Amino acid sequence: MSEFPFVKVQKEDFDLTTEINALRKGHKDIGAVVSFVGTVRDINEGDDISVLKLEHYPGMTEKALETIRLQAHERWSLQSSMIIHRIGEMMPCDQIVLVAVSSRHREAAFEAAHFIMDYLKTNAPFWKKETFPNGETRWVDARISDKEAEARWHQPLNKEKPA
Amino acid sequence: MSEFPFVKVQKEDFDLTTEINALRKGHKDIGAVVSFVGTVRDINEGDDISVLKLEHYPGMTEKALETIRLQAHERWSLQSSMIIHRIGEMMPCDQIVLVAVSSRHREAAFEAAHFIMDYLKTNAPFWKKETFPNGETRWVDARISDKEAEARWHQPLNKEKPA
Amino acid sequence: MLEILYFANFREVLGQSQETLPSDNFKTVGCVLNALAERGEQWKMALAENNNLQIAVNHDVADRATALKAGDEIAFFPPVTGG
Amino acid sequence: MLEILYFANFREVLGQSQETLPSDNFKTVGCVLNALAERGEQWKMALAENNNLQIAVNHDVADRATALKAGDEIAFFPPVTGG
Repeated sequence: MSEFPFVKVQKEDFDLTTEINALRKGHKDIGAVVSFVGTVRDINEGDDISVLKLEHYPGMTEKALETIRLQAHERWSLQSSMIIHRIGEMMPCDQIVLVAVSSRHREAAFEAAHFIMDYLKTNAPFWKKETFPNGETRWVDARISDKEAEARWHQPLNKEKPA
Repeated sequence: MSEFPFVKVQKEDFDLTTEINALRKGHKDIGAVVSFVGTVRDINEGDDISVLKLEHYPGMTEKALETIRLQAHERWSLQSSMIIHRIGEMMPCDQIVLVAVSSRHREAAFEAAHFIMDYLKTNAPFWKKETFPNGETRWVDARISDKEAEARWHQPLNKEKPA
Repeated sequence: MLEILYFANFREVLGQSQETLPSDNFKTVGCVLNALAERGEQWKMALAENNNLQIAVNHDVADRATALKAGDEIAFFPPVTGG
Repeated sequence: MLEILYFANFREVLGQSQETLPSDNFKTVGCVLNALAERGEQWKMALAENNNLQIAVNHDVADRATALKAGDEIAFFPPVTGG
Protein backbone atom coordinates (compact mmCIF):
# COMPACT_ATOMS: atom_id res chain seq x y z
CA MET A 1 0.00 0.00 0.00
CA SER A 2 2.97 2.32 0.45
CA GLU A 3 2.89 3.27 -3.24
CA PHE A 4 -0.79 4.21 -3.20
CA PRO A 5 -1.08 7.98 -3.66
CA PHE A 6 -3.44 9.12 -0.92
CA VAL A 7 -3.47 12.73 -2.07
CA LYS A 8 -3.41 13.87 -5.67
CA VAL A 9 -3.61 17.41 -7.06
CA GLN A 10 -3.97 17.16 -10.82
CA LYS A 11 -5.27 18.81 -13.96
CA GLU A 12 -6.68 15.53 -15.30
CA ASP A 13 -10.17 14.24 -14.68
CA PHE A 14 -10.55 11.03 -12.65
CA ASP A 15 -12.61 7.87 -13.01
CA LEU A 16 -14.59 6.96 -9.92
CA THR A 17 -14.50 3.18 -10.40
CA THR A 18 -10.76 3.19 -11.04
CA GLU A 19 -10.02 5.30 -7.98
CA ILE A 20 -12.29 3.34 -5.65
CA ASN A 21 -10.75 0.07 -6.82
CA ALA A 22 -7.31 1.47 -5.98
CA LEU A 23 -8.58 2.63 -2.58
CA ARG A 24 -9.93 -0.84 -1.78
CA LYS A 25 -7.00 -2.82 -3.15
CA GLY A 26 -5.25 -4.96 -0.53
CA HIS A 27 -7.99 -4.44 2.08
CA LYS A 28 -10.30 -7.42 2.52
CA ASP A 29 -11.79 -6.15 5.75
CA ILE A 30 -13.65 -3.28 4.12
CA GLY A 31 -17.42 -3.28 4.50
CA ALA A 32 -18.14 0.33 3.58
CA VAL A 33 -16.83 2.80 1.03
CA VAL A 34 -18.15 6.35 1.05
CA SER A 35 -17.16 8.71 -1.71
CA PHE A 36 -17.89 12.35 -2.32
CA VAL A 37 -17.60 13.93 -5.75
CA GLY A 38 -17.84 17.69 -6.05
CA THR A 39 -18.93 18.94 -9.47
CA VAL A 40 -19.11 22.29 -11.24
CA ARG A 41 -22.61 23.74 -11.09
CA ASP A 42 -23.88 25.69 -14.10
CA ILE A 43 -25.22 28.45 -11.84
CA ASN A 44 -23.64 30.08 -8.76
CA GLU A 45 -25.12 32.93 -6.75
CA GLY A 46 -27.75 33.24 -9.48
CA ASP A 47 -25.28 33.71 -12.34
CA ASP A 48 -24.60 31.39 -15.27
CA ILE A 49 -21.11 29.94 -15.19
CA SER A 50 -19.18 29.11 -18.37
CA VAL A 51 -15.80 28.21 -16.93
CA LEU A 52 -14.49 27.57 -13.43
CA LYS A 53 -10.77 27.98 -12.87
CA LEU A 54 -9.06 26.43 -9.88
CA GLU A 55 -5.84 27.99 -8.58
CA HIS A 56 -3.82 26.42 -5.78
CA TYR A 57 -0.68 26.86 -3.71
CA PRO A 58 1.65 24.02 -4.79
CA GLY A 59 3.34 22.37 -1.86
CA MET A 60 1.07 23.77 0.82
CA THR A 61 -1.98 22.20 -0.84
CA GLU A 62 -0.65 18.65 -0.69
CA LYS A 63 0.52 19.17 2.89
CA ALA A 64 -2.85 20.56 3.99
CA LEU A 65 -4.78 17.71 2.34
CA GLU A 66 -2.54 15.06 3.89
CA THR A 67 -2.91 16.69 7.32
CA ILE A 68 -6.71 16.59 7.01
CA ARG A 69 -6.62 12.97 5.85
CA LEU A 70 -4.48 11.92 8.80
CA GLN A 71 -6.75 13.78 11.22
CA ALA A 72 -9.62 11.67 9.92
CA HIS A 73 -7.61 8.49 10.48
CA GLU A 74 -6.87 9.56 14.06
CA ARG A 75 -10.51 10.27 14.74
CA TRP A 76 -12.15 7.21 13.13
CA SER A 77 -11.17 3.61 12.51
CA LEU A 78 -10.58 3.64 8.76
CA GLN A 79 -9.03 1.18 6.35
CA SER A 80 -7.97 3.69 3.69
CA SER A 81 -8.75 7.15 2.36
CA MET A 82 -7.90 9.33 -0.58
CA ILE A 83 -8.32 12.89 -1.82
CA ILE A 84 -8.08 13.99 -5.45
CA HIS A 85 -8.48 17.67 -6.24
CA ARG A 86 -8.33 19.02 -9.76
CA ILE A 87 -6.77 22.35 -10.76
CA GLY A 88 -6.98 24.45 -13.91
CA GLU A 89 -10.04 25.12 -16.05
CA MET A 90 -13.26 23.15 -15.72
CA MET A 91 -16.72 23.35 -17.27
CA PRO A 92 -20.18 22.90 -15.72
CA CYS A 93 -20.80 19.24 -14.79
CA ASP A 94 -17.06 18.50 -14.60
CA GLN A 95 -15.75 16.71 -11.55
CA ILE A 96 -13.64 18.93 -9.24
CA VAL A 97 -12.84 16.83 -6.20
CA LEU A 98 -13.04 13.27 -4.92
CA VAL A 99 -12.89 12.26 -1.28
CA ALA A 100 -13.21 8.54 -0.64
CA VAL A 101 -12.95 6.60 2.61
CA SER A 102 -13.17 2.90 3.39
CA SER A 103 -13.86 1.29 6.75
CA ARG A 104 -15.28 -1.86 8.32
CA HIS A 105 -18.61 -0.26 9.18
CA ARG A 106 -20.51 2.51 7.46
CA GLU A 107 -20.69 5.03 10.31
CA ALA A 108 -16.95 5.75 10.29
CA ALA A 109 -16.78 6.07 6.50
CA PHE A 110 -19.73 8.49 6.33
CA GLU A 111 -18.42 10.66 9.15
CA ALA A 112 -14.82 10.71 7.95
CA ALA A 113 -15.68 11.59 4.33
CA HIS A 114 -17.92 14.42 5.54
CA PHE A 115 -15.22 15.63 7.94
CA ILE A 116 -12.53 15.62 5.24
CA MET A 117 -14.74 17.64 2.88
CA ASP A 118 -15.65 20.18 5.56
CA TYR A 119 -11.98 20.68 6.44
CA LEU A 120 -10.84 20.73 2.83
CA LYS A 121 -13.33 23.51 2.10
CA THR A 122 -11.86 25.77 4.76
CA ASN A 123 -8.22 24.66 5.09
CA ALA A 124 -6.81 23.60 1.72
CA PRO A 125 -5.37 26.49 -0.34
CA PHE A 126 -7.50 26.40 -3.48
CA TRP A 127 -9.27 29.38 -5.02
CA LYS A 128 -12.09 29.35 -7.55
CA LYS A 129 -12.56 31.93 -10.29
CA GLU A 130 -15.74 31.94 -12.34
CA THR A 131 -16.07 33.11 -15.93
CA PHE A 132 -19.54 34.21 -17.07
CA PRO A 133 -20.92 33.82 -20.62
CA ASN A 134 -20.06 37.48 -21.36
CA GLY A 135 -16.42 36.82 -20.52
CA GLU A 136 -16.38 38.65 -17.18
CA THR A 137 -14.78 36.92 -14.24
CA ARG A 138 -15.36 36.76 -10.49
CA TRP A 139 -13.39 35.23 -7.64
CA VAL A 140 -15.70 33.02 -5.61
CA ASP A 141 -16.26 34.30 -2.08
CA ALA A 142 -15.64 32.03 0.87
CA ARG A 143 -18.94 30.96 2.42
CA ILE A 144 -19.70 31.46 6.08
CA SER A 145 -21.64 28.19 5.99
CA ASP A 146 -18.39 26.36 5.19
CA LYS A 147 -16.73 27.82 8.27
CA GLU A 148 -19.74 26.79 10.33
CA ALA A 149 -19.69 23.29 8.86
CA GLU A 150 -16.07 22.91 9.90
CA ALA A 151 -16.68 24.37 13.35
CA ARG A 152 -19.33 21.77 14.14
CA TRP A 153 -16.61 19.10 14.18
CA HIS A 154 -14.78 21.02 16.93
CA GLN A 155 -17.32 20.09 19.57
CA PRO A 156 -16.48 17.19 21.88
CA LEU A 157 -17.12 13.67 20.66
CA ASN A 158 -20.65 12.48 21.16
CA LYS A 159 -22.97 9.96 19.64
CA GLU A 160 -25.58 12.36 18.37
CA LYS A 161 -26.52 12.17 14.73
CA PRO A 162 -27.60 15.16 12.69
CA ALA A 163 -31.27 15.17 11.82
CA MET B 1 -35.54 11.34 -16.18
CA SER B 2 -38.77 9.37 -15.90
CA GLU B 3 -37.10 6.26 -17.32
CA PHE B 4 -34.22 6.36 -14.85
CA PRO B 5 -34.51 3.35 -12.53
CA PHE B 6 -34.13 4.78 -9.05
CA VAL B 7 -34.29 1.39 -7.36
CA LYS B 8 -32.75 -1.79 -8.71
CA VAL B 9 -32.63 -5.24 -7.12
CA GLN B 10 -30.38 -7.39 -9.24
CA LYS B 11 -28.03 -10.39 -9.33
CA GLU B 12 -25.49 -8.54 -11.49
CA ASP B 13 -22.61 -6.46 -10.19
CA PHE B 14 -22.66 -2.71 -10.90
CA ASP B 15 -20.08 -0.19 -12.11
CA LEU B 16 -19.79 2.90 -9.92
CA THR B 17 -18.84 5.34 -12.68
CA THR B 18 -21.65 4.15 -14.95
CA GLU B 19 -24.26 4.41 -12.21
CA ILE B 20 -23.13 7.82 -10.99
CA ASN B 21 -23.15 9.15 -14.55
CA ALA B 22 -26.75 7.94 -14.91
CA LEU B 23 -27.64 9.55 -11.57
CA ARG B 24 -26.21 12.90 -12.70
CA LYS B 25 -27.58 12.86 -16.23
CA GLY B 26 -29.91 15.75 -17.00
CA HIS B 27 -29.05 17.63 -13.77
CA LYS B 28 -26.72 20.59 -14.28
CA ASP B 29 -27.39 22.05 -10.86
CA ILE B 30 -25.58 19.27 -9.00
CA GLY B 31 -22.64 20.31 -6.86
CA ALA B 32 -22.30 17.22 -4.70
CA VAL B 33 -22.61 13.48 -5.23
CA VAL B 34 -22.26 11.16 -2.24
CA SER B 35 -22.17 7.44 -2.80
CA PHE B 36 -22.01 4.52 -0.42
CA VAL B 37 -20.86 1.09 -1.52
CA GLY B 38 -21.28 -1.83 0.86
CA THR B 39 -18.90 -4.73 0.26
CA VAL B 40 -18.56 -8.31 1.50
CA ARG B 41 -16.01 -8.55 4.30
CA ASP B 42 -13.84 -11.67 4.48
CA ILE B 43 -14.46 -11.97 8.23
CA ASN B 44 -17.67 -11.50 10.23
CA GLU B 45 -18.07 -11.98 13.98
CA GLY B 46 -14.54 -13.44 13.97
CA ASP B 47 -15.26 -16.14 11.38
CA ASP B 48 -13.85 -16.47 7.86
CA ILE B 49 -16.51 -16.07 5.19
CA SER B 50 -16.33 -17.92 1.86
CA VAL B 51 -19.70 -17.01 0.39
CA LEU B 52 -22.43 -14.56 1.31
CA LYS B 53 -25.91 -15.28 0.00
CA LEU B 54 -28.54 -12.56 -0.15
CA GLU B 55 -32.22 -13.55 -0.04
CA HIS B 56 -35.00 -11.02 -0.47
CA TYR B 57 -38.77 -10.64 -0.61
CA PRO B 58 -39.57 -9.75 -4.24
CA GLY B 59 -42.13 -6.99 -4.49
CA MET B 60 -41.87 -5.81 -0.91
CA THR B 61 -38.16 -5.09 -1.31
CA GLU B 62 -38.62 -2.67 -4.20
CA LYS B 63 -41.51 -0.97 -2.40
CA ALA B 64 -39.53 -0.59 0.82
CA LEU B 65 -36.48 0.85 -0.98
CA GLU B 66 -38.60 3.33 -2.94
CA THR B 67 -40.35 4.42 0.26
CA ILE B 68 -37.00 5.08 1.96
CA ARG B 69 -35.72 6.97 -1.08
CA LEU B 70 -38.80 9.21 -1.18
CA GLN B 71 -38.52 9.87 2.57
CA ALA B 72 -35.02 11.19 1.91
CA HIS B 73 -36.32 13.47 -0.84
CA GLU B 74 -38.98 14.83 1.52
CA ARG B 75 -36.43 15.51 4.21
CA TRP B 76 -33.61 17.06 2.16
CA SER B 77 -33.35 19.12 -1.02
CA LEU B 78 -31.95 16.54 -3.44
CA GLN B 79 -31.50 16.47 -7.20
CA SER B 80 -31.55 12.69 -7.61
CA SER B 81 -30.95 9.46 -5.76
CA MET B 82 -30.63 5.77 -6.45
CA ILE B 83 -30.39 2.45 -4.65
CA ILE B 84 -28.98 -0.75 -6.14
CA HIS B 85 -29.02 -3.89 -4.00
CA ARG B 86 -27.65 -7.18 -5.23
CA ILE B 87 -29.15 -10.60 -4.44
CA GLY B 88 -27.82 -14.14 -4.78
CA GLU B 89 -24.32 -15.37 -4.03
CA MET B 90 -21.38 -13.04 -3.45
CA MET B 91 -17.73 -13.48 -2.47
CA PRO B 92 -15.53 -11.43 -0.12
CA CYS B 93 -14.73 -8.00 -1.63
CA ASP B 94 -17.78 -8.12 -3.90
CA GLN B 95 -20.05 -5.10 -3.98
CA ILE B 96 -23.43 -5.67 -2.29
CA VAL B 97 -25.21 -2.34 -2.31
CA LEU B 98 -24.96 1.14 -3.78
CA VAL B 99 -26.71 4.21 -2.42
CA ALA B 100 -26.00 7.43 -4.30
CA VAL B 101 -27.45 10.89 -3.83
CA SER B 102 -26.89 14.17 -5.66
CA SER B 103 -27.69 17.65 -4.42
CA ARG B 104 -26.66 21.26 -4.84
CA HIS B 105 -24.64 21.34 -1.64
CA ARG B 106 -22.75 18.59 0.13
CA GLU B 107 -24.56 18.61 3.49
CA ALA B 108 -27.83 17.30 2.05
CA ALA B 109 -26.12 14.59 -0.01
CA PHE B 110 -24.07 13.31 2.94
CA GLU B 111 -27.05 13.27 5.28
CA ALA B 112 -29.45 11.70 2.81
CA ALA B 113 -27.09 8.90 1.75
CA HIS B 114 -26.42 8.07 5.40
CA PHE B 115 -30.15 8.17 6.18
CA ILE B 116 -31.02 5.87 3.28
CA MET B 117 -28.41 3.32 4.34
CA ASP B 118 -29.54 3.37 7.98
CA TYR B 119 -33.15 2.81 6.94
CA LEU B 120 -32.29 0.21 4.33
CA LYS B 121 -30.43 -1.80 6.97
CA THR B 122 -33.49 -2.05 9.20
CA ASN B 123 -36.45 -1.78 6.82
CA ALA B 124 -35.70 -3.47 3.50
CA PRO B 125 -36.47 -7.22 3.46
CA PHE B 126 -33.07 -8.73 2.69
CA TRP B 127 -31.45 -11.55 4.64
CA LYS B 128 -27.81 -12.58 4.60
CA LYS B 129 -26.58 -16.15 4.95
CA GLU B 130 -22.88 -16.81 5.38
CA THR B 131 -21.01 -19.93 4.25
CA PHE B 132 -17.77 -20.76 6.08
CA PRO B 133 -14.73 -22.47 4.49
CA ASN B 134 -15.83 -25.83 5.98
CA GLY B 135 -19.17 -25.55 4.20
CA GLU B 136 -21.28 -24.75 7.27
CA THR B 137 -23.74 -21.89 7.02
CA ARG B 138 -25.14 -19.23 9.37
CA TRP B 139 -27.90 -16.69 9.00
CA VAL B 140 -26.54 -13.27 9.90
CA ASP B 141 -28.14 -11.82 13.04
CA ALA B 142 -29.67 -8.37 12.94
CA ARG B 143 -27.47 -5.89 14.80
CA ILE B 144 -28.81 -3.75 17.61
CA SER B 145 -26.46 -1.00 16.42
CA ASP B 146 -28.38 -0.85 13.14
CA LYS B 147 -31.64 -0.27 14.99
CA GLU B 148 -29.95 2.43 17.03
CA ALA B 149 -28.52 4.05 13.91
CA GLU B 150 -31.99 4.24 12.40
CA ALA B 151 -33.53 5.53 15.63
CA ARG B 152 -31.17 8.49 15.76
CA TRP B 153 -32.90 9.94 12.68
CA HIS B 154 -36.23 9.92 14.54
CA GLN B 155 -35.25 12.81 16.76
CA PRO B 156 -36.50 16.26 15.79
CA LEU B 157 -34.58 18.23 13.20
CA ASN B 158 -31.63 20.13 14.57
CA LYS B 159 -28.40 21.54 13.28
CA GLU B 160 -26.06 19.46 15.38
CA LYS B 161 -23.38 17.52 13.61
CA PRO B 162 -22.05 14.19 14.86
CA ALA B 163 -18.58 14.40 16.29
CA MET C 1 -57.81 -17.42 0.16
CA LEU C 2 -54.71 -16.08 1.95
CA GLU C 3 -51.21 -16.40 0.53
CA ILE C 4 -48.64 -17.17 3.24
CA LEU C 5 -44.90 -16.65 2.62
CA TYR C 6 -41.92 -17.66 4.76
CA PHE C 7 -38.44 -16.19 4.34
CA ALA C 8 -34.85 -16.85 5.43
CA ASN C 9 -34.47 -19.15 8.45
CA PHE C 10 -38.26 -19.36 8.88
CA ARG C 11 -38.45 -20.88 5.41
CA GLU C 12 -35.73 -23.35 6.33
CA VAL C 13 -37.01 -24.31 9.78
CA LEU C 14 -40.61 -24.72 8.59
CA GLY C 15 -39.60 -26.49 5.39
CA GLN C 16 -41.69 -24.39 3.05
CA SER C 17 -41.66 -21.02 1.37
CA GLN C 18 -45.32 -20.61 0.50
CA GLU C 19 -48.79 -21.99 1.17
CA THR C 20 -52.41 -21.04 0.78
CA LEU C 21 -54.98 -20.91 3.59
CA PRO C 22 -58.72 -20.32 3.41
CA SER C 23 -59.38 -16.71 4.32
CA ASP C 24 -62.75 -17.18 6.02
CA ASN C 25 -61.38 -18.37 9.36
CA PHE C 26 -58.84 -15.60 9.91
CA LYS C 27 -59.85 -12.07 10.80
CA THR C 28 -56.35 -10.99 11.84
CA VAL C 29 -52.73 -12.04 11.45
CA GLY C 30 -52.88 -13.24 15.05
CA CYS C 31 -55.59 -15.77 14.12
CA VAL C 32 -53.35 -17.15 11.38
CA LEU C 33 -50.43 -17.43 13.79
CA ASN C 34 -52.56 -19.26 16.37
CA ALA C 35 -53.68 -21.77 13.77
CA LEU C 36 -50.14 -22.34 12.51
CA ALA C 37 -48.88 -22.82 16.09
CA GLU C 38 -51.12 -25.86 16.41
CA ARG C 39 -49.11 -27.70 13.78
CA GLY C 40 -46.47 -28.54 16.38
CA GLU C 41 -43.64 -27.31 18.57
CA GLN C 42 -41.48 -26.19 15.61
CA TRP C 43 -44.23 -23.92 14.33
CA LYS C 44 -45.11 -22.62 17.75
CA MET C 45 -41.52 -21.64 18.52
CA ALA C 46 -40.85 -20.17 15.10
CA LEU C 47 -44.00 -18.10 14.85
CA ALA C 48 -46.29 -17.84 17.84
CA GLU C 49 -43.65 -17.40 20.53
CA ASN C 50 -40.88 -15.68 18.60
CA ASN C 51 -40.15 -12.09 19.58
CA ASN C 52 -38.08 -11.71 16.44
CA LEU C 53 -41.01 -12.48 14.17
CA GLN C 54 -41.55 -9.80 11.53
CA ILE C 55 -44.81 -9.59 9.65
CA ALA C 56 -45.84 -8.00 6.37
CA VAL C 57 -49.31 -7.89 4.81
CA ASN C 58 -49.42 -7.00 1.11
CA HIS C 59 -45.80 -5.76 1.28
CA ASP C 60 -46.44 -3.40 4.20
CA VAL C 61 -45.14 -3.89 7.72
CA ALA C 62 -47.90 -5.38 9.87
CA ASP C 63 -48.44 -6.95 13.28
CA ARG C 64 -50.62 -9.57 14.94
CA ALA C 65 -53.57 -7.19 15.12
CA THR C 66 -53.57 -6.37 11.41
CA ALA C 67 -56.96 -7.23 9.89
CA LEU C 68 -57.09 -9.59 6.91
CA LYS C 69 -59.32 -9.92 3.89
CA ALA C 70 -59.54 -12.47 1.08
CA GLY C 71 -56.58 -12.32 -1.29
CA ASP C 72 -54.12 -10.87 1.21
CA GLU C 73 -50.45 -11.86 1.06
CA ILE C 74 -49.00 -12.43 4.52
CA ALA C 75 -45.24 -12.85 5.00
CA PHE C 76 -43.34 -14.04 8.06
CA PHE C 77 -39.61 -13.40 8.36
CA PRO C 78 -36.81 -12.61 10.82
CA PRO C 79 -35.31 -9.12 11.32
CA VAL C 80 -33.75 -7.95 8.06
CA THR C 81 -29.98 -7.97 7.52
CA GLY C 82 -29.36 -6.44 4.10
CA GLY C 83 -27.12 -3.60 3.09
CA MET D 1 16.22 36.29 2.00
CA LEU D 2 12.46 35.85 2.34
CA GLU D 3 10.32 34.41 -0.46
CA ILE D 4 6.95 36.19 -0.70
CA LEU D 5 4.03 34.63 -2.62
CA TYR D 6 0.66 36.13 -3.58
CA PHE D 7 -2.34 34.05 -4.63
CA ALA D 8 -5.74 34.49 -6.26
CA ASN D 9 -7.11 38.03 -6.20
CA PHE D 10 -4.13 39.27 -4.16
CA ARG D 11 -1.89 38.17 -7.03
CA GLU D 12 -4.12 40.02 -9.50
CA VAL D 13 -4.60 43.21 -7.48
CA LEU D 14 -0.92 43.51 -6.59
CA GLY D 15 0.23 42.55 -10.07
CA GLN D 16 2.72 39.90 -9.00
CA SER D 17 2.85 36.34 -7.81
CA GLN D 18 6.27 36.26 -6.21
CA GLU D 19 9.10 38.43 -4.92
CA THR D 20 12.15 38.24 -2.70
CA LEU D 21 12.82 40.48 0.29
CA PRO D 22 15.94 40.74 2.46
CA SER D 23 15.28 38.80 5.65
CA ASP D 24 17.33 40.97 8.02
CA ASN D 25 14.73 43.69 8.46
CA PHE D 26 11.76 41.48 9.29
CA LYS D 27 11.42 39.69 12.59
CA THR D 28 7.74 38.84 12.11
CA VAL D 29 5.13 38.59 9.36
CA GLY D 30 3.67 41.82 10.71
CA CYS D 31 6.91 43.64 9.92
CA VAL D 32 6.74 42.42 6.32
CA LEU D 33 3.13 43.58 6.05
CA ASN D 34 3.96 47.00 7.42
CA ALA D 35 6.74 47.42 4.87
CA LEU D 36 4.54 46.29 1.99
CA ALA D 37 1.76 48.67 3.07
CA GLU D 38 4.09 51.61 2.45
CA ARG D 39 4.14 50.83 -1.26
CA GLY D 40 0.78 52.55 -1.65
CA GLU D 41 -2.95 52.46 -1.05
CA GLN D 42 -3.46 49.28 -3.10
CA TRP D 43 -0.98 47.39 -0.96
CA LYS D 44 -2.27 48.83 2.28
CA MET D 45 -5.85 47.85 1.52
CA ALA D 46 -4.98 44.42 0.18
CA LEU D 47 -2.64 43.40 2.96
CA ALA D 48 -2.32 45.64 6.00
CA GLU D 49 -5.98 46.47 6.49
CA ASN D 50 -7.66 43.39 5.08
CA ASN D 51 -9.49 41.22 7.60
CA ASN D 52 -9.70 38.47 4.99
CA LEU D 53 -5.94 38.19 4.69
CA GLN D 54 -4.72 34.64 5.18
CA ILE D 55 -1.07 33.96 5.89
CA ALA D 56 1.14 30.89 5.58
CA VAL D 57 4.79 30.53 6.51
CA ASN D 58 6.57 27.52 5.04
CA HIS D 59 3.23 25.95 4.10
CA ASP D 60 1.78 26.23 7.61
CA VAL D 61 -0.99 28.58 8.64
CA ALA D 62 0.53 31.65 10.30
CA ASP D 63 -0.44 35.12 11.51
CA ARG D 64 1.08 38.58 11.89
CA ALA D 65 2.95 37.56 15.02
CA THR D 66 4.67 34.57 13.42
CA ALA D 67 8.46 34.92 13.72
CA LEU D 68 10.56 34.78 10.57
CA LYS D 69 14.04 33.55 9.75
CA ALA D 70 16.17 33.64 6.63
CA GLY D 71 14.88 31.38 3.86
CA ASP D 72 11.25 31.40 4.97
CA GLU D 73 8.48 31.26 2.39
CA ILE D 74 5.62 33.61 3.25
CA ALA D 75 2.33 33.44 1.36
CA PHE D 76 -0.57 35.91 1.37
CA PHE D 77 -3.97 34.83 0.08
CA PRO D 78 -7.73 35.26 0.55
CA PRO D 79 -9.95 32.70 2.33
CA VAL D 80 -9.83 29.42 0.43
CA THR D 81 -12.70 28.30 -1.80
CA GLY D 82 -11.80 24.85 -3.09
CA GLY D 83 -13.74 21.64 -2.97
